[in-house]
Amino acid sequence: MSFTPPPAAYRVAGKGRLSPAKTVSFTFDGRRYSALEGDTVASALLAHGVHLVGRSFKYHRPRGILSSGPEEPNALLDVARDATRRQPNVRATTQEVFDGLIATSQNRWPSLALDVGAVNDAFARFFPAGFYYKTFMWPRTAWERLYEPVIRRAAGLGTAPTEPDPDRYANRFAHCDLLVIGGGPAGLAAALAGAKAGLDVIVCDENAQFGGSLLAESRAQIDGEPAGRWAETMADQLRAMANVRLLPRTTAFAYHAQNMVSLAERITDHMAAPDTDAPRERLWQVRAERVVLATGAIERQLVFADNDRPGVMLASAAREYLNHYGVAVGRKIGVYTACDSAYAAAFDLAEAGSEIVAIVDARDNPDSALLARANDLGVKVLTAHAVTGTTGRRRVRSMTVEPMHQSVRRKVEIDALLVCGGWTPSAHLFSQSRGKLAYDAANGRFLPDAPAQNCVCVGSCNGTDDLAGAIAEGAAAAGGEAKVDVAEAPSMTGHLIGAAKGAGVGTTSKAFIDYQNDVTAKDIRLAVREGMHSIEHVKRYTTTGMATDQGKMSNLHALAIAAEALDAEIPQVGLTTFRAPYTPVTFGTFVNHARGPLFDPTRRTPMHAWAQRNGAVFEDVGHWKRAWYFPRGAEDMGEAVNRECATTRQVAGIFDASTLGKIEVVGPDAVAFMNLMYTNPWDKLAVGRCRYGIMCREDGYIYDDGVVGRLAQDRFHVTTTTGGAPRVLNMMEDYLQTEFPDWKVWLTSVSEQWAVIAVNGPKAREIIEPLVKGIDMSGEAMPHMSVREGTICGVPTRLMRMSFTGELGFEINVPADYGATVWDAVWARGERMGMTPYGTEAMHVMRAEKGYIIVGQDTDGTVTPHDAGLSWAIGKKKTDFVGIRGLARPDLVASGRRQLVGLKTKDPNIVLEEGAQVVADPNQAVPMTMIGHVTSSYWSQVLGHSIAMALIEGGHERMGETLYVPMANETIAVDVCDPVFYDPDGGRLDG
Amino acid sequence: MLLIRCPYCEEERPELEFAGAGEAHIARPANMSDISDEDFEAFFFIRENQKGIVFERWRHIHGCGRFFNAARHSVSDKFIVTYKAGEPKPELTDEQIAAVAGATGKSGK
Amino acid sequence: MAKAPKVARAHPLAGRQFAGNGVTLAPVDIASRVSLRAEAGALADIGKLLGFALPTRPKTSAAKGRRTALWLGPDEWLITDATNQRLAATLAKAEPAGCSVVDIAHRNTAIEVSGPNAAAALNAGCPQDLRAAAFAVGAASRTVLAKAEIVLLRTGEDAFRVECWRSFADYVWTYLVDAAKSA
Amino acid sequence: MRRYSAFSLAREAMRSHTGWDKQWDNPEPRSRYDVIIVGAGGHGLGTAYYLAAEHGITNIAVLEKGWLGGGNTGRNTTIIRSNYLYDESAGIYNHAIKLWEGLSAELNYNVMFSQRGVMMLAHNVHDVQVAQRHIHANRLNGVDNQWLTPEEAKAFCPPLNISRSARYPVMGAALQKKGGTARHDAVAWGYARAASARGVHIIQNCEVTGIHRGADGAVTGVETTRGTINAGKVGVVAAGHTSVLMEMAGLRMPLESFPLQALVSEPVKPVFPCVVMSNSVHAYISQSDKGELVIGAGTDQYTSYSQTGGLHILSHTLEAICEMFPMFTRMKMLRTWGGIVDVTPDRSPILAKTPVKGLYANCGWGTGGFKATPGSAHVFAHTIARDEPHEINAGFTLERFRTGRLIDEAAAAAVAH
Repeated sequence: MSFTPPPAAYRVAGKGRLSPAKTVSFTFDGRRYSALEGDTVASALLAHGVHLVGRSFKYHRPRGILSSGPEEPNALLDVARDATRRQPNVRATTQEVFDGLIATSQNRWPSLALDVGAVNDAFARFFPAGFYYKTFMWPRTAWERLYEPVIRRAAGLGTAPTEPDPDRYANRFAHCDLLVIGGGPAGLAAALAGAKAGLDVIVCDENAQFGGSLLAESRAQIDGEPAGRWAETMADQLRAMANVRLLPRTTAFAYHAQNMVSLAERITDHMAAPDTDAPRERLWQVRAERVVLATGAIERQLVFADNDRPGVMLASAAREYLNHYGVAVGRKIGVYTACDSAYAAAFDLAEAGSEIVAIVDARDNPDSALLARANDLGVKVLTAHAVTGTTGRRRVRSMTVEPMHQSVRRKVEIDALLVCGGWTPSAHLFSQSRGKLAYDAANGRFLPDAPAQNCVCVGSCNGTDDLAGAIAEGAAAAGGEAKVDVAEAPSMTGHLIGAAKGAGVGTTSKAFIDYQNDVTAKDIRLAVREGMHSIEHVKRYTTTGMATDQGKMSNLHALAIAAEALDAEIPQVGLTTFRAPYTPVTFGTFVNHARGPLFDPTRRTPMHAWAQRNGAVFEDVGHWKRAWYFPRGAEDMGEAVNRECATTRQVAGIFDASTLGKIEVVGPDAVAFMNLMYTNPWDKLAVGRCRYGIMCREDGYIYDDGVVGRLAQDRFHVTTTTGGAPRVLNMMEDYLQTEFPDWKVWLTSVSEQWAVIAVNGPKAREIIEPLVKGIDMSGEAMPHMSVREGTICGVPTRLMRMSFTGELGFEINVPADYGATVWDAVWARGERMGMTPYGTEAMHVMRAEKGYIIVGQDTDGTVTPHDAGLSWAIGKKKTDFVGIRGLARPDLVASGRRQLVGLKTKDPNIVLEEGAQVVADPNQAVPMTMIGHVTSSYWSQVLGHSIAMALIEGGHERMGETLYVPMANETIAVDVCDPVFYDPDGGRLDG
Repeated sequence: MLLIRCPYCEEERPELEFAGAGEAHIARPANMSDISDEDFEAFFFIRENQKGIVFERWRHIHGCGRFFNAARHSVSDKFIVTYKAGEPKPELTDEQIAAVAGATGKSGK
Repeated sequence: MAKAPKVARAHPLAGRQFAGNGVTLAPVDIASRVSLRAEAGALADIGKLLGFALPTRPKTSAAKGRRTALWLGPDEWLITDATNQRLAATLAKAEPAGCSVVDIAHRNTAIEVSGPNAAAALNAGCPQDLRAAAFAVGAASRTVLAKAEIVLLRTGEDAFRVECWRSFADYVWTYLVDAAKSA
Repeated sequence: MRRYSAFSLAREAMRSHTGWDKQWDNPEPRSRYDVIIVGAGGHGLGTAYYLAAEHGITNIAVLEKGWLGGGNTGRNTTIIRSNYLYDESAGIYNHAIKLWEGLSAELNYNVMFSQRGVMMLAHNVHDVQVAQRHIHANRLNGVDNQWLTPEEAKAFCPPLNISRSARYPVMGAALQKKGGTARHDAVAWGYARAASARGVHIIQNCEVTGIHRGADGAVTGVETTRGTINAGKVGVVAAGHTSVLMEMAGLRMPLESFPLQALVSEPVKPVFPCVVMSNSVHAYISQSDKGELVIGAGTDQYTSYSQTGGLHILSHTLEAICEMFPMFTRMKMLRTWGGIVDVTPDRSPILAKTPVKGLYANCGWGTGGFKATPGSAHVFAHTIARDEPHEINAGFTLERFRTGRLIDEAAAAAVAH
């Protein structure tokens, strides 16, 4: 790489705060440029005289760099460090240059200078605001087939990233006594006052350096020191204090309820080779006792014909480029202003050697001191004049100047035009905090009024424009005092909002309000003419204020023009809502740590590693990974499941049931509580016995189910479904705490205390028994549905005899840290006897063969215990339980409810699809009358035919009926049957 | 994200520790099986849904685990008071309501 | 329950360690954990069996020797014994006085988070105010770490113990490592 | 009403667009109308339009406390689909789709209905079961909905991550090709313009503060911030504010109002060709004609009329989006906003007469009202005009909460095991 970038012709020696010794280089549209460390892409390009950097959204007009901050609507670039770290729509005005940065212009084809899309500009008269609502309607499908794709391709700005993002993002919850937003003069004063008072202070600023407006300063002095240096000193002082956290490059983008403010800290985007562990961005969620908003003000453009050419720039931006970056934005500069502050820019540039061809001031009588100084510097001021047009394609070449009250036009050659329509206080965050704004008619601005939270606005965001006043106000906001002597601070007096001369009613010029979305003054007037009388309608119809700058420069202009068209006062027309974020924030910042494995917890049982080693395929059940099936060799899922079922029914199977929810219910009122929560009666359940329980909500629909063991008179071991565990415990606590607070019963989740190893099959007892101590496992001593406490492999166990397969079954509960060891011991014995591990799919098959329901599969929140064929589980003599009244409602006792039945296909080899719909008459036309659906359906290896469960209208009365399942290409005939397909007498439960 | 004062923990905690639990002061009828369909509808389905002061239940589910009640303004989302489950619905003063109704923070300029 | 079993416990984070960026993470072995739910009348009995009085102020803990009791709610405590496995059996004797003693030794998993950036790492996922004035040494609280529920105990100025349910341990650990790297 | 067309646009272009009429009038309210509609959103304006266009009732006022289309109509993510499970839901949403297909032509207003396809992802076995149940029911109801394998889903939506190692891998998707999006503002404006042209009074900045009832209990009119306005029939179509309005007539509703947030990204060139929804990881996303990714978030857990919600709700949504589309972490959120959704216990709407004679309710659409707009408005107009429901909305009664005959779409997708 011997190529040396050309010298930066517009860099002014001796100006700015950047060190000329520290140079870096970057590329823009493939061309290499030099820059100084601390440059933004914008300042570096301007240093090379590059103004054309982008194309507008709709008309594809050439656009330059308008501002020096986050309000930039035009200079949006694609910025990359490498192939995967590419970011579209980056503001050139805020992106710091780093060595090797790759910047590319957007929304143009084939190139920035020659953009075919610019043809839109020539036909702009056919594309007024809202034109798309009025056409593209014929023929009927043409919109989406023909027009929409064209519009879509033309719209959009940059290109979305296509590769997964290799960068990391972080989050921090923080608390402080005082959060200061904005590190300009008022904010620094507030932070220091707060810090000196011993408060925990966080102060953030969106720029790399603290100082705010003072960074653009050249002449102002604070206490005899240049204002920029004063800011540095203040920041240094704060940095040295232990109770202060300074966050540069950090934007406060949202203000929430109860003084929570969200900040986006950009950590690595300015670095050439950041530490790979360092997060790219960090979200700060700061809860502050008090918030000081020192967010400053944003300069507005003036609305006149062709006010959008490259080289047209905010005056304050030009001043910052000169005084901070040492860049002159032009050599022959025009100024068009209605505000004093532009004079400072003109004077500084004149002193730095640029020619100020004229200051065109829309006002009749600007401050005489300014005029005198202009005179001293030889700068011509045209008062009561207007700029009514510009020329120049890739860069402004001339401006047309007219006296305000005559039509005498004069064309003046320029290479840059500085504009200033006054300042808009940045009340965004204050408004987001739900503070009220009040209109200050004298100065044409909305100012913070009554706060809604413990926050206070200081400095220019509060309309306090004089520097000494802003500093004093800042300090006072933090309970301190600051009296400084300020000399030669610029005045911010004067404003012009709405259309300037030549862009008013009746004109057809393109005077841009919203640059990026190409909204002009006449678009606003068209919207009003068409009946859009609310400012929200105007905004939506014209899209003004909806571009990536969210109307920071345009909103007040749009409002003023709409007000004029409506013949109303600005406050009557109202202000559109300020919505978060203040400036765009990456999704990554919001997502931060929650990516990949941290997107959501992955819960694994103590035996997970064994299952993994033994080839299990897992399924997601809530947060859990559950072993789904254990294929051997080349087995597919069906083959594996068939083998697992067959082996379990012939010999034994081992199953990890640890994910089931478990709740220990303890206390003298435990029985009463169980009676309330479950439909079943519990008084007569003996200690040491288990019962299957059904839980409803008050509406009478099945909510959960599970086996409950009585460990003692006042102690129950309750199991729930895997997914239902948290909500069941929550519902139980709710009743206990709020409806029956006097009951002496307590609930503790023990879901994860116990690992659960289910062993089912004829040899289950034989496999386990030798490992168990202290429990008589014989059929007589430990009948089906009982629970015993003892030890297994030397560790404590709650051993339950129960079965979800229909075979002799035991569930071994052991403390979770022993789960894997005990599993290994049981497996070691069982394997020798021919036992298989089985997964959830085989479990589902075997329970369906027995007609046992899965809550959430065979029930869906609209199924009562009666519907599910579980009427036996409702205590007939009970006078209360949760759901008792809901079950008695008219529709729940009506005939024709969907009831759970079994289905057998006429062709035993056809396995129905779960979710398939059932009809009585297969020959009816669509829409068909559906009378039910298949809830569970499997191939049953042990029975040699398919089985299914279904919810069918009046199903319990339809035994033996033939129904039909119409599929896309065939209709399947089925017979309604009892859902217990296998071993209906239950003999196998005893092995 | 709201900040909610838990009356049991006696301090404000972030909303992430809490679960909303619906309208407060809807007592489960003691004679549940005897009430009419209309009464059941009112108990289980009908809600005040006030625009203004709402009385609502929260559970400090990831904190002390207790259910409690709150009075909150449903336009400003500001809390007036939180109180323990079982305590009667508090009488709110006009000042209390005014204080949470709009843009009248506890400090100004 | 007779004597302690000889089978070794499998800590779900066994073998893991992390140190860097001012944060050290380490799995902690704790022999006994009890979830105590008790009415006020039972506290005296519990205190006798425990050897010290239970804390009754929110967000506090009390400790003596190897035993620590954390206030979790107005009727709920997490009591741990670092080395003795028989804590549940010991405290169960108080049940007739009006309480529930449930052994949850294996339900939770503990991680020690220490170092000058410990609080910052925790605050990557825990929304509580962990400044010393708000969360002093000895403070304890159930709270959240991102999408996991945790119990947090400040054991020193720069040291915390985090407990979570066993199956969340991998998530909590991984989260804390990610947080520590970016603290 | 001056017709919109390419020709009229070209002609106006020649005279600087000075000849366009107001799209709707802003009349002073009369003292009496035949029908008052409370709420000038899509459903309310559409109701007025269909009353005028199909039932010969033109003496109608649509009262709006703010600006028309400023409620949920202008705040939603514009997803349109009809692949609901139950016959009642499939009926009304499919009725809506049919009307959507001809709406631009009918209103002479381009509502930009774009049948880009709506894909609902399945991430686990339970999701697959639920999706299949919907697909089978939809097929027998004449509603299009088809099953896609993960590879087919990716072909339909190339940014989709179908890696098996994703936290919740995509196991397939249900695709409704006739689903899509429309331009929300245009729906309100198009109905407003068409209704206004038929003589309907749209009265903005007019808040209803009371509902008047006669001695027999029947509705006689409403009190507003602009005076008393009489009518024998009042249709309340006020979304999140329904409870507040109904209370004025002494009716308590089975409704709760929650904040619902949405967001858009900065605009980018076309990258996302369809609509993708995921119930398991809680997110839905499409790309607007402007190029913004339009993303719907969830509701907060507390009732509120604040039109704002918690940041963590947005975070959770974006986590899900970036899990499904990992390249989007570098996209930037441009704008967020909130709406107030009124939710019934069974998550299905109420579109019915009420116990108060002359008072009609159209509410409870929750997060899904936009897609139903023309269908809802059409049958609600029928209900008001005939004083009896259309067969399509016969099931969406208030009484169902007494009888238990719920239309529980949410329960039918119950999370299981």
